[in-house]
Amino acid sequence: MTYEVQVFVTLKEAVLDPQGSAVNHSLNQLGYTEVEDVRIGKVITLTLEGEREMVDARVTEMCEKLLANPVIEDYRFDVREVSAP
Amino acid sequence: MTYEVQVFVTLKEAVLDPQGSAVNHSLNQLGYTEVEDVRIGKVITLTLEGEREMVDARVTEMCEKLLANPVIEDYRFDVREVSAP
Amino acid sequence: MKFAVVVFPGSNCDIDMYHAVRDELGEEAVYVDYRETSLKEYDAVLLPGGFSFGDYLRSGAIAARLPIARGIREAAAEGKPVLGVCNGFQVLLELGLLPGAMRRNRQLSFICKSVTLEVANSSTLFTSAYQPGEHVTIPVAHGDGNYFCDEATLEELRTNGQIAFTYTEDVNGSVDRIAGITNKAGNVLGMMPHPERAVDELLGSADGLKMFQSILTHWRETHAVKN
Amino acid sequence: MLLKTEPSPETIKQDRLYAEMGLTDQEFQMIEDTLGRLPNFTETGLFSVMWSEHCSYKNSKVLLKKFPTEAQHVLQGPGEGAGIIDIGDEQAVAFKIESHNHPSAIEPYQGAATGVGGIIRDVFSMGARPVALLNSLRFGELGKPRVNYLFEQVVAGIAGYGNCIGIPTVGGEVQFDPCYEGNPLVNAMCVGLIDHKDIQKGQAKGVGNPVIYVGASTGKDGIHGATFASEELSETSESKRPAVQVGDPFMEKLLMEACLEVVKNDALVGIQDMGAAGLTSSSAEMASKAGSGIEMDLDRVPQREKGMSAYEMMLSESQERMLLVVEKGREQEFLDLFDRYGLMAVVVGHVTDDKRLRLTHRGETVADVPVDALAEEAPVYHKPSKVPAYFEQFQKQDPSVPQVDSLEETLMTLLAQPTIASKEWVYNQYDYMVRTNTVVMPGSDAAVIRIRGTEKALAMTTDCNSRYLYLDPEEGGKLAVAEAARNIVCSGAKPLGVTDCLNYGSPDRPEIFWQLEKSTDGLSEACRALETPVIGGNVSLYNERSGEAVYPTPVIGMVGLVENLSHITTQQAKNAGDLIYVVGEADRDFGGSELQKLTDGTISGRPPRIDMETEKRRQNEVLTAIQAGTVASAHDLAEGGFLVALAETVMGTGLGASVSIGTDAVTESFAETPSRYVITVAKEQQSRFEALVPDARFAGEVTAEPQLTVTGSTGEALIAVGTAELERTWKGAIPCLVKSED
Ligand SMILES: Nc1ncnc2c1ncn2[C@@H]1O[C@H](COP(=O)(O)OP(=O)(O)O)[C@@H](O)[C@H]1O
Ligand SMILES: [Mg+2]
Repeated sequence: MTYEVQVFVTLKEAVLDPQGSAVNHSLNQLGYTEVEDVRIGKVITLTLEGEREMVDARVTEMCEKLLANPVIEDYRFDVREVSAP
Repeated sequence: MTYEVQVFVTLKEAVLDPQGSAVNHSLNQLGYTEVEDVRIGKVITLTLEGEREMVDARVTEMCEKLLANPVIEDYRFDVREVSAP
Repeated sequence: MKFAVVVFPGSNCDIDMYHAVRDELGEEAVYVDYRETSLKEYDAVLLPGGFSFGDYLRSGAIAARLPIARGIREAAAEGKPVLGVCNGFQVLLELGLLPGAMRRNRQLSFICKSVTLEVANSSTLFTSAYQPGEHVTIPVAHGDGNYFCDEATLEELRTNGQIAFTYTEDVNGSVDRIAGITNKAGNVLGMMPHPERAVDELLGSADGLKMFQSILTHWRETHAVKN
Repeated sequence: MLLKTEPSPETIKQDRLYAEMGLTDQEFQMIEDTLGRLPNFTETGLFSVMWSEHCSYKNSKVLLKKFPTEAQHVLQGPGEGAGIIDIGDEQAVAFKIESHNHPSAIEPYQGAATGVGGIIRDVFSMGARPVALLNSLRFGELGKPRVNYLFEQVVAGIAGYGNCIGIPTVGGEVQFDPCYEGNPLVNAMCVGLIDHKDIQKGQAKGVGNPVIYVGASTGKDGIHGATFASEELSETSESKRPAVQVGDPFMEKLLMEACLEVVKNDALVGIQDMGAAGLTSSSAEMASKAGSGIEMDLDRVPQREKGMSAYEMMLSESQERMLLVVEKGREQEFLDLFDRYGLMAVVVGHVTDDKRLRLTHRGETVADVPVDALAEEAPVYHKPSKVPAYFEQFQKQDPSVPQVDSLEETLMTLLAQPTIASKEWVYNQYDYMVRTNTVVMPGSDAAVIRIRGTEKALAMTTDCNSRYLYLDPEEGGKLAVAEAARNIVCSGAKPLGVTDCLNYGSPDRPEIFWQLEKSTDGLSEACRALETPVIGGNVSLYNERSGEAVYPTPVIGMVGLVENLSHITTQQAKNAGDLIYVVGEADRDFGGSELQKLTDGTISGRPPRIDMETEKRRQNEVLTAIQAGTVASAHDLAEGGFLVALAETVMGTGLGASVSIGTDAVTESFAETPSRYVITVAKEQQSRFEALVPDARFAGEVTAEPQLTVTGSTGEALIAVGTAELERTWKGAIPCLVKSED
């Protein structure tokens, strides 16, 4: 089975996000004064082959080992079946 | 009302994603050979004040003007109500 | 003394490290490919600057997951000097050999210029040739040099004297203006500024040479007994 | 299967589909005649890109012929990836400049980044190791959000690519003028070093030799980029979006290192990068130059997307790809080498003797055309030319000296003009030190890169004051070359040669073609006079937006040789007590000057006149004086005139200057008369220096007190302002306009 996994990697709450602040500022400047906070993270879309019951464990491992840096980042992911191979 | 909007900005299909390729390769090397494709995009989380009926139009504008470059990127977003101010 | 200069795909200051050691320090330097797994035959390990794997995903992240990581960890555990500069520092952070993480520069843009550093701890094996508190001119060239760690870690760094260099002014937003830190044992140093670019007055400064000289002095002292 | 969805040859003709690809009726007829049949869709595509202005220079070829391209030290003139000049000891320097204007207007970050990537490939495809990058940028007036955005993103893109690949970006120029608002200019230059024995050519020789494709896979990006670059920008350009690709500097770093290793292999026959028109131009040109043909099986081309058509593969401008021809039987060595670098390398075809480009795809022949027709036999046009009315008016205008109330205020305002102000905000984003050879960093007249292991160094610069060219393209062309050479000389080097990037409006307009004609006359004359042959370059036409053309902007990239490291000189004053000299007299030259722009809000009249003989003589004298060790600092006078140059001489040094000027204070202070320098000299060198540079006139002294003091002919104080304040104004201008904190 083929799955599409969306991994969301975001900076931990306590970590200042310079990029987010800059975008927030720009949006305000452009007249979008209703924007109060901006945080920027990554969305990593994985296409993979596998058994449904394995996917969660494998992707968790990938996140821990490579995709996120636990010192400053949190992650979560959604799995979606796309089709038979 | 306060809303949290998650904007997903991803490279268009036809556009090369060097980051994704590098991560794909690295995951394969680390033994995650089931991974067939990786694409990396941004997720921008906006916290904003507003009327529900206005939010979509305003955020679309923000995407077009600043958050995405329509020449190489696609965007979509989800709106979630978080609380009264 | 024999230095390993680890070359990752995308390293680009490897040649600068190599020449600093060979031409200015006058010691042996050898390029070591990232596919090697052991660094046993070297007396010190240098992780150069550049953009390993394009710095895609996170600076230094992919490089830190290669076979050579084992060799680097072993060298660190054996107490050999391990110096990571710029991207090398980022790799050390990703390896967990040093605490903390890097964020984008406060300005969000790449910064290349000469900066003034204060030698915050001159008793490490990397800094013994400097005077305590000495101000030195060394260039920076990075986009992700905004050092971050939490309060508890910062306290620990301070208590253990792990902060080796600080910027005399805010360069990139780093916590406490930290420019370089060591591990607790003091044999692993990561720093964003490039000492290997400051080894010749012709190029503007020779203040970085003392770092390489410190390493050599330490090695001579520790090996004089054994030999 | 997919081919069926492509229009038939008959439909292409009947519905004039070729016109959408940029071919004229006449050109289509030429193709039909050449082939003796109607071209199919893929073939029409091949001709349309190869016959675009960008690839064929069909509108500019007649003009480029005027350039002096030969000299004893020229090892490779125009025609290959980059020109090459001998620097002695079996070493040579390779360099080239290229434009990426249109992609940068639409996606500034990636447009600029891929421009840098492309020019780097041009240099390493010659076998040269790239050692430095420069750039030349033009934008509208800073302060408008769109202009700021373009400026910031272009700079970030140049930085992003160059820094990552690890080639120092050591110099360049940025000018701001309303004429570039809709169509910014982004030119990138690369300089490489090469040993004579490693010089490569892009040739496909030897029947049966395999053709190897190396690097990134082919995607649908950038299809028809070359055609796009040969059209005017319009509102619909943004939606066309064909020419924008994402660069991968990491991939290019690997590709560069691998190719520099490959050139050491004696079985390499030819190598060329896939730039504009991708696989089409690289294969057709390599075959045409060698008098052979190439046959390729497109099924073997690495593809990023499924189901790509032959047309798409041939016209894709995906980045970071190279084409190689190697000796038959030795291909495995090459495939192994690239594999070691983690790069894709595939044999996609072989060399033939029938001078045809033959392509097969899914078992069918999808194109079969003569390579010479694609490459060398592209049509050549001599467009009509007409003197513009504005020019005739300007020529009649009497020279006048702008009204200045306060010299000091005017100086401060000039220093804050973005075109004059410090470009630190720009170059501090570039890693200008990587590889530790940069001896003179950005911020002086020319950058200097030492050649490791020798006592020699290379000086390099990009220059062009397009305002002068607009007022008078011929005179302006001469001025551009002369300024570049002066910058080289000031750094202690002898000018070696030129690469040029001709950025103009639409040649279909006679007034624009006239600009092209006249300015290439001027450029040629100056290059001849200064003995700096043109060894390569690039033409970028159709730089217009809504009918508004940019000023004629032929950017000059120049490289010079520093014979000994001890000759290296910068523009910064060195010691208090040193004497200040001005070389050359000021005349009432205000046409196109910064001061005129400031006071009138626009430019008019005649630009400064330049006498090439004087120019050459003074360059020789100044260089001789530098080489004799009599000069402490040297700086050429350019935009803003004497006082701006003097301020630049003391800024950043902690020193000051005290000078006196004559009766025509405004002219002496701000006129932009060419062929002039500000030079500081240690007292003990005074007599030697004066003997070597007879046109030098004593003007004052470098002072320990950090202040710029100017006194008039009767001793009255005209200016007294602290160096720190000058510096604040000069350095603060651009950050303030882009609202950046650092
Ligand atoms: N786009 C740029 N990239 C790198 N360096 C630049 C750029 N623009 C200007 N500089 C540097 O700033 C200095 C001043 O530039 P400029 O005023 O054009 O000098 P000049 O008038 O002597 O040619 C030079 O050292 C130049 O290389
Ligand atoms: Mg100059």
